Amino acid sequence: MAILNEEQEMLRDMAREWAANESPVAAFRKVRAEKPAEGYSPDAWSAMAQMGWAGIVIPEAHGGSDFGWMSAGLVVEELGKSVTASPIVATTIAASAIVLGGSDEQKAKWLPRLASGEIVGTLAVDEGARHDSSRIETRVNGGKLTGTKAFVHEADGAALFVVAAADGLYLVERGEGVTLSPRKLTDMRSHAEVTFDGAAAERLAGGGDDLLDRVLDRARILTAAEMLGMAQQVFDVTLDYLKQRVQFNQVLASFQALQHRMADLFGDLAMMRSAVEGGLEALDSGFGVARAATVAKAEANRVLHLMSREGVQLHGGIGMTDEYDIGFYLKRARVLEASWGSTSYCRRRFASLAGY
Amino acid sequence: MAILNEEQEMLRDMAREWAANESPVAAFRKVRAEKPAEGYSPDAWSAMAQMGWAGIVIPEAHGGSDFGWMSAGLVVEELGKSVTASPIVATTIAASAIVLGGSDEQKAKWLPRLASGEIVGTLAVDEGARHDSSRIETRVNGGKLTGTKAFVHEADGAALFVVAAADGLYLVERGEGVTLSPRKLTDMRSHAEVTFDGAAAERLAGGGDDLLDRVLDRARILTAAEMLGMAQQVFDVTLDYLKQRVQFNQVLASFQALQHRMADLFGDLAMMRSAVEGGLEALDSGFGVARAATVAKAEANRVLHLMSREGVQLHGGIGMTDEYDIGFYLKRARVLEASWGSTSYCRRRFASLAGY
Amino acid sequence: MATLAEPKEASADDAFREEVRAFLAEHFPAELKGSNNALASVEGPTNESPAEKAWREAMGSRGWGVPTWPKEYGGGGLTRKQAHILNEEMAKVGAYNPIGGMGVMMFGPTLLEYGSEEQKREHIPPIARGEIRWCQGYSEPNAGSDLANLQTFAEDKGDHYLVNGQKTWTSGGQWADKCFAIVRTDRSDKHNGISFMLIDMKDPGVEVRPIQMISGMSPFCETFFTDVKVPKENLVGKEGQGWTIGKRLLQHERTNLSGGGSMARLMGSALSDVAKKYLETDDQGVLVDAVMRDRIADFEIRWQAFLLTAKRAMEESKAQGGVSEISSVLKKLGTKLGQERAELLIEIMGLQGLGWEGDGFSDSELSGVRAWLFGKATTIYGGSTEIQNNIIAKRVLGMLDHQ
Amino acid sequence: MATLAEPKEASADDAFREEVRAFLAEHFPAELKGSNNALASVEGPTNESPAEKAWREAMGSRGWGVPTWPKEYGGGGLTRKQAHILNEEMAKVGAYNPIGGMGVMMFGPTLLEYGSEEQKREHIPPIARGEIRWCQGYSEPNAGSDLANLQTFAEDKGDHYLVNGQKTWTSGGQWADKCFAIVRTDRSDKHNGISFMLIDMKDPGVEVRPIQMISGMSPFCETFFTDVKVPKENLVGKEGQGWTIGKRLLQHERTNLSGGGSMARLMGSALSDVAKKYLETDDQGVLVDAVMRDRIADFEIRWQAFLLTAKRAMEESKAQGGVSEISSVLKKLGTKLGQERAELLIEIMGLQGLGWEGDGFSDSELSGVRAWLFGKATTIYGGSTEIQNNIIAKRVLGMLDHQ
Repeated sequence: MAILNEEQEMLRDMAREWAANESPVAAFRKVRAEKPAEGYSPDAWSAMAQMGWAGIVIPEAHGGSDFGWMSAGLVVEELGKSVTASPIVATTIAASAIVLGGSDEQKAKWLPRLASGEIVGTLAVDEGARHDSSRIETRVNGGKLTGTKAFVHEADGAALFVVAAADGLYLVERGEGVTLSPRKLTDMRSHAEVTFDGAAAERLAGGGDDLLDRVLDRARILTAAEMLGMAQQVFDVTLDYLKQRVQFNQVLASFQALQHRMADLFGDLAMMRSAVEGGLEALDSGFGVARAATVAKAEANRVLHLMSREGVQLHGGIGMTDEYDIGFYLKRARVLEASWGSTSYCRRRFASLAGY
Repeated sequence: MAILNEEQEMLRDMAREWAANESPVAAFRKVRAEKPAEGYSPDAWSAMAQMGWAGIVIPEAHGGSDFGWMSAGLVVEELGKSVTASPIVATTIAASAIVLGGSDEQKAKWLPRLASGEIVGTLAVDEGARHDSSRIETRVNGGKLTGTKAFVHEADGAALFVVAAADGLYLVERGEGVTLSPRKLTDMRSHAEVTFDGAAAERLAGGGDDLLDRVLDRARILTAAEMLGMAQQVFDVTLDYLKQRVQFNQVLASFQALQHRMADLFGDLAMMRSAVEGGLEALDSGFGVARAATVAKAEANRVLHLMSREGVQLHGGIGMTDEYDIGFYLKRARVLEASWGSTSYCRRRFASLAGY
Repeated sequence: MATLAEPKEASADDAFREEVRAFLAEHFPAELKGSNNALASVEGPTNESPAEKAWREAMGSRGWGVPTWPKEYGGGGLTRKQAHILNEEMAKVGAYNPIGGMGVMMFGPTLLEYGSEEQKREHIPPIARGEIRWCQGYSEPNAGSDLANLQTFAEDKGDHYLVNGQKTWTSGGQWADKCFAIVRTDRSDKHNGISFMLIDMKDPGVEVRPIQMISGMSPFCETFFTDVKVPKENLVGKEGQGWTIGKRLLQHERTNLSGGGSMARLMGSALSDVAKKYLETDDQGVLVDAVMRDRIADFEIRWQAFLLTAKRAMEESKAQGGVSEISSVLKKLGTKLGQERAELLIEIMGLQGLGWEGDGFSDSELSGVRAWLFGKATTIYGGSTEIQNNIIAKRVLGMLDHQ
Repeated sequence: MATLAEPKEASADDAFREEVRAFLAEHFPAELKGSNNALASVEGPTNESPAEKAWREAMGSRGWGVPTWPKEYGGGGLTRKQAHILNEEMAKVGAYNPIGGMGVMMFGPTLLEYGSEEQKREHIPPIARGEIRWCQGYSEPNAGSDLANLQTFAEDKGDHYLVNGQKTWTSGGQWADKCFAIVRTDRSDKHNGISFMLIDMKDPGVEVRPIQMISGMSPFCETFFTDVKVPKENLVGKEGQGWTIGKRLLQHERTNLSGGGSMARLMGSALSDVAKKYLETDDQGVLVDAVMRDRIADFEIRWQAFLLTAKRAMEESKAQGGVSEISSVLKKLGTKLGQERAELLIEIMGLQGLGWEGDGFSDSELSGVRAWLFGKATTIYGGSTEIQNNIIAKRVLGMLDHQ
């Protein structure tokens, strides 16, 4: 765990407590069963917004709490532990695009509504099933945006889309010319193919030529923070399970082969945590963000992949049942692994940044 | 172990017994210490030749024993177990090039001398430190061959070089225009950079356009057979060591974490054996050789790499000492891994053969 | 080579091949070409079409669904060579073996070895005809892989046993006609107090409750036995022999779970074919993503090595007689590779490979996802990989017990 | 952000930075730029050049070789911040720390914690000046990682102990002046019968025999003690406290073996730089072999994550005080990555990366090979990876003993 300041510690404790009491895995089961239109519980989301989490990276001047990225990561990590269904990652990334690239008017218009949780935003970049920001066909003519975005996270509840077109990022409001076609993935969360057919679009003109890359770095790091919470939880419940389950008259935790596997996972988890916290720190300091983002996402992918596989295996038969929670982590893990850069995508980007 | 016929069983038992009695690892230590010019003990080699091993794939009509490739593999595997220094692999491959591509005269001239062990042959293909048969600069003009071959196996004792030039394979006798510059590698065996400067060369005109590939397939499979012997031996001595060494008042073999690692290695070894024997069978049957060769070498590389690492680790401190044999396998393993196709080279070739 | 291959005895085999061809031409319904054997799967009920039924009956009447089982019990009585020819010819016309399931894979071979003459005459023929579906009553809650700890008790009541207890992970329990179970007949002896018996799933007192899995499917059940009467003639072997017979059956299970042929069938098309569909290729058909190409080749090479290992194990066990100890190795390797393949498939397809239901996904994409999740069970059931590792270390490698 | 960073206390640090610069300008010999600290290595004897000697003495007289050790014992007495500035400035001019070895890494910190005032005054200053070389007398033949089983015995003879026994894996024993050793003082108590004492390697009765390693080098010795007299004042802590002190020292060892800084230094240039030298690149400098590029990036990403972990552990242990239990994790990860790197390097260089000696290889190629082989020891010494896994599982994760 990074060394936190007092405010960050308070925030983390608050998030931990809230997630444990108000949004345990049972809450996700409820969402899965009741299928709210947004893909999450609106009540839970407004509670989060009231705690300032919707505007966690939005400046105070625009109604945000501006706790910074490390704080955002801490909250998202805690929510990841109980696979909470919420648009916090999507809307934070969308907000960051406006913070980085929006005009004063755009900021004034959108950030307060995002910060209050009144509306939800999301980022729409990829046009295929694998992340690749270099392949964008979406075009804008005369303020009208046309293109199709695949697997847009939290699309069902989103009122505002930050859309990557060939010449930059655009803001598109949900409404005319915007059609959603839901895509039910294994994580039972909101995803949709979104078709923009001459939808009114406003360019995010600031933030430089690499605005998209900078927003994607944020998406990678914050997604990695959610994955960190998931990996930590899988590790913790697996360890608890091994300590309690008896087989052949011994608790499983006493079998050396399992001890060594847990020791391996513990080492991997330590590396993942360092990589993710390193990414969050880079965002707050502004130094080395691109590189830190590839490290964070690559490590998150690698370790959560392994952790979710081992977690299921070490739970034995019950880990295969829907009654136990462990399967949710596996089924969400692969969706997040494939989002904003697979492991090999991150490695390519790392190599490019390092000049080889 | 493949199902062997009687002849093959006899041959394997004979090789096993001879290696154990006449060529244990102590014999390799002796070669290392005494540094004979050939890089191996000439007496040991002539004993092998007398048993028919030098001509194991050479037709009886040309003085060979013609036991076939499975038999060759069995012998080479047994020799690999005690890291016997001998030119058997090199000379068998060279002979196979002549069997496949030589004219009747070439066969009559060279095969009997190779079969009797009177002379040793070797294959010279690569011109860089990594195997790549598509990069050959060596040229022949008016029967004179010019080019430089890197890391030629068993060059010190070789009288005959089978040399890959841009337009095919050539036979070059050691002599004028042939210069050796020794390269001492970790395996303490004979390797040299061989420079051909207008050396007299005779083309192997038969065998088709893919003669080089076919010879390389044989090199891959027979090298994999040597590696199989090494991997089997590392596994066996490591298992013995774990059964005998006591720590914390328990034999190491009773620690579950080590049991599971050995079980993993046992599974890998089974796959390696199947792949290697599959390659040898393909050579004898003539079907699917190219594909079987990539599978054999890729698996041999993968498993021996792992096995030699784990073998050293599981031996603990004494595994690091020159007094124990285990280090020899590690130091030979990497040389063979890099020869005739690294793991990723074999995968590329497998994919190409499979059309993807 | 100096060694000559043995002269081929072609004539008899050729005649048999002709017989098979004629049979297939007459009996295999063209509409079933390329389809699968639902009964062999544990994942769903059987809803036989008339054509499927006809095909099952045709194969069943010849005994060719269990080609090497003895003819006297309804098997095919074929030699291995003939069985191989049968397979080859079936593959040529896209025919599947309609006779399968646990009766064929595990229970039948075990009963042929340990059953009484009466039991074989009663139970083997319906299996050979594919009329009866068997399930396995082994695991219990809180016992996991620790079979010696089982609690289900069969009380001796003279001419029958009275069975009480709970089993879990009963594959296809909700669709099965009968259950081969291990139960405790003596509480004083952990290993020798276990017996192997056959229970009718239609008996009063047998209740099944499907378990929902992470894949969304419910191929397994919890099975409750409450005062179930099991006639004494349903005891296989002797009382107390259940441990021996039960383990033998597990060897057959492992061999089947990992067996090259059936695994390959389960696997479906080659990874590289899928990759060529979902990923960019150059004009030579080579995958542009060299890293993915490398990983696919890595998998396919190891898969080849595994298939060769399964083949080698079969040859060796044929040469030595009986099921070999290497079944643990095959089970471990085959299930691991199967899981690796499923994970790789998802990576190849990206998010398109993670569809759960609804629009935007093909049937094969959706079933691939379920197979990926269901496949996580393969390294648990039939003796987990950890248990196989213990078996390999202790029984095959002779490493001492860790206690 | 709403949270303001703390205002920087710049002035004092700036002044210190100036002091360091002036010192380096005056004392660091230009000819040593970019060279290494031979004494910190266990791999060979020290043959100091006059410039090296002068540099060691200059640093030693300031105590800057052990910058955070107390000034009263010859340390630098610097704050961590100042030590960091010192490192930065040294890095800028290519200067190395000439004071190193086991005295600095392991023995010094342990003696500062457990030693008597007299012992600290006697032993710490020569370490701080880099005048004395220490070796470690822990392992014994047939004890391996099982330190509780040690046999070397120190018999109480009133004012001294009489030590008899054999140690092995004594790093640099043939070059060391002194040895910190754990020896048995009570045969009746496995753990509490062990004491920590200091032995002069020049004493009669001490004999060393170098062990030849697979790397061809002999950095370790077997050390034989025959009736060696050790004065009682050389006992550190109390009799029977050797197990506690000895384990503490091992934590320092682990921290050092894995410590980001020293590991990075050991590692030399980035893998990708080596790859660009040995492999084909396109006109953008991108490696053409995409698979190798992927594997190098994989390594370097994990290496970054490891360095961040080492940094985090340091910050956490600073915040919590003392060496953290995570030292086991760092030791395990750092040594594993180091070995992976060495293996990858060989793959990058192909056969050129496997030269043993003689023509055709550069010095750095040859030393890379030796480092690869020597590096195999890193997962064995200082508590093998298997031992670290036991420690992590039991002490950090609270998993019960496997017996």
